[in-house]
Amino acid sequence: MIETGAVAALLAMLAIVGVAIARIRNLFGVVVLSGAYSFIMATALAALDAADVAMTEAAVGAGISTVLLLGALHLVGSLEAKPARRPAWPLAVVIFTGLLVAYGTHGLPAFSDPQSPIHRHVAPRYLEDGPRETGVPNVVTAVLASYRGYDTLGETTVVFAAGIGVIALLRRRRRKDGEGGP
Amino acid sequence: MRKVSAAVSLFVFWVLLSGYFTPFLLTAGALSAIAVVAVARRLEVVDPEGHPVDFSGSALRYWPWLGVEIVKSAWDVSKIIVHPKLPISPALVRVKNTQVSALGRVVYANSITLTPGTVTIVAGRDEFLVHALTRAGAESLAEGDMDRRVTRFEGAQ
Amino acid sequence: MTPVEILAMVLLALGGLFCVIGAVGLLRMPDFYTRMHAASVIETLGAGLVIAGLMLLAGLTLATAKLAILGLLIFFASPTATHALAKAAHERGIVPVLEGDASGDEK
Amino acid sequence: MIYAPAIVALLVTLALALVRAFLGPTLFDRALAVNAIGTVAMLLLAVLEFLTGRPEYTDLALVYGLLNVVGTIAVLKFFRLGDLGHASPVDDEEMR
Repeated sequence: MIETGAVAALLAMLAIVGVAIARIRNLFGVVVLSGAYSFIMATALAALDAADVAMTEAAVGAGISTVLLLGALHLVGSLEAKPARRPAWPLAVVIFTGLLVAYGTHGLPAFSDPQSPIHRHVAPRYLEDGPRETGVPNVVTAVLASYRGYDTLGETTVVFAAGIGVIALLRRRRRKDGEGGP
Repeated sequence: MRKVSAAVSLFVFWVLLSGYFTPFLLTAGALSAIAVVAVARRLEVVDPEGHPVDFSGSALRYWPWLGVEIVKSAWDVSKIIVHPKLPISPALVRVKNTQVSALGRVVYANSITLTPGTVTIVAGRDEFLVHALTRAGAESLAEGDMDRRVTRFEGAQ
Repeated sequence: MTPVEILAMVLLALGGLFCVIGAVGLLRMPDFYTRMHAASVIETLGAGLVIAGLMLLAGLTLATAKLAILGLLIFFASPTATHALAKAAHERGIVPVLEGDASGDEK
Repeated sequence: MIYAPAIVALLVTLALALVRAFLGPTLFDRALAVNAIGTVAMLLLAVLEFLTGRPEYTDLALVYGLLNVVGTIAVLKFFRLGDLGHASPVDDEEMR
């Protein structure tokens, strides 16, 4: 009971933070608030028993994206331009999409329903035989690093390549700065 | 010596986080700890500042006193917050410090910041610029009790 | 409930109470520097009591050790972050409201 | 039952700190509020993990604590130096 209430309160706060982020014109404020958003989001995810997703949200949302967004702010300046016209049409599209998504959730199985298809396909085998077959104590790690090992290898390769690309791009810019400046 | 103690602390931390005691995982943890220390050695961060193991003895005597101070001042600040009139008298004061080492000054500055009601704004060589919530808090800091204790803590290594 | 649980509940509730007090201070205080003091109530007494309560519930387990590390982390990191904030604000020229100034007069 | 008062109190704290984060008025007030939010989220997480009966997941709270510090320091370093890597002071007009 208290758990459901806590999750509801956290989600309500998330909605409020979202609106505030959309309304604040100072982009520094937006970056700082999005950090708060990530912390609350990750807490909500942890309350919903998704510890690994919460970990990722905290690391990516509150950690690296704050740093990346600040780096971007350095390039573009910190004040958001006033919108040229009132965004009535985009707002309608967003509300429509939101309603559509909300309608779509009715087709999903109930939260943490053990009979839902996703819990009956390969999950039981991972849970029951994972530790014996792979020797890894954590189920999520066993799935990612053993059952889907090649998949994960591909993903990490892509992320690694992207990281190298970003570093290469930023390096170049900085050197140009050094030549032009004092 | 310092490297060994750093590696042991890292390994203990690994065991705490993993919570598994199978030979394979313990070996992996030990190797990771050694690898981290090896990298840290190349980065030259395993120094008295990065891993101040020499302080642990005197820290055990200083921390309880600091803990009591923190509770006392946190209680005072809480009373001020819930007081309907909000009786604050903020003050900026310069506080002399008598520590000789940089680490001692860091400990003193952080101790000031950690006790609610006082925050170190600028930590200089011989004096700190401190913002205090109340005049009384600034005065009790100026008496220098904490300063003397930190200096003793620093000298005890 | 066992006596240990009751004690833990009291500690947790007290910690929560001090967190709320700190947050109220965060709202009531007139300027940035005074708000910092309110926030440090959350980080010291509030966090400390909550962690102590949880440690009491966990008993002698790995969780207690992790909570102890969590406490140490707050103990070491929060003054650093607070000091960094204060110093940055000071260098940016944010002037503290002092006792002699018109009281409660904020921007 | 044991955790209810603490959870409610921490949620209230979170909401109040959010109000300060919205109001500002300076960036530092916001950063201070978000730092406090990080601490409270960390505590809330630890309590929630005990509530759901999995106290060994306190590691998550540890990660939060570390990231909170990293985030705050990054914001402040950026704000003081104008960059995350090397020291290059920027003029005040741009930062305001």
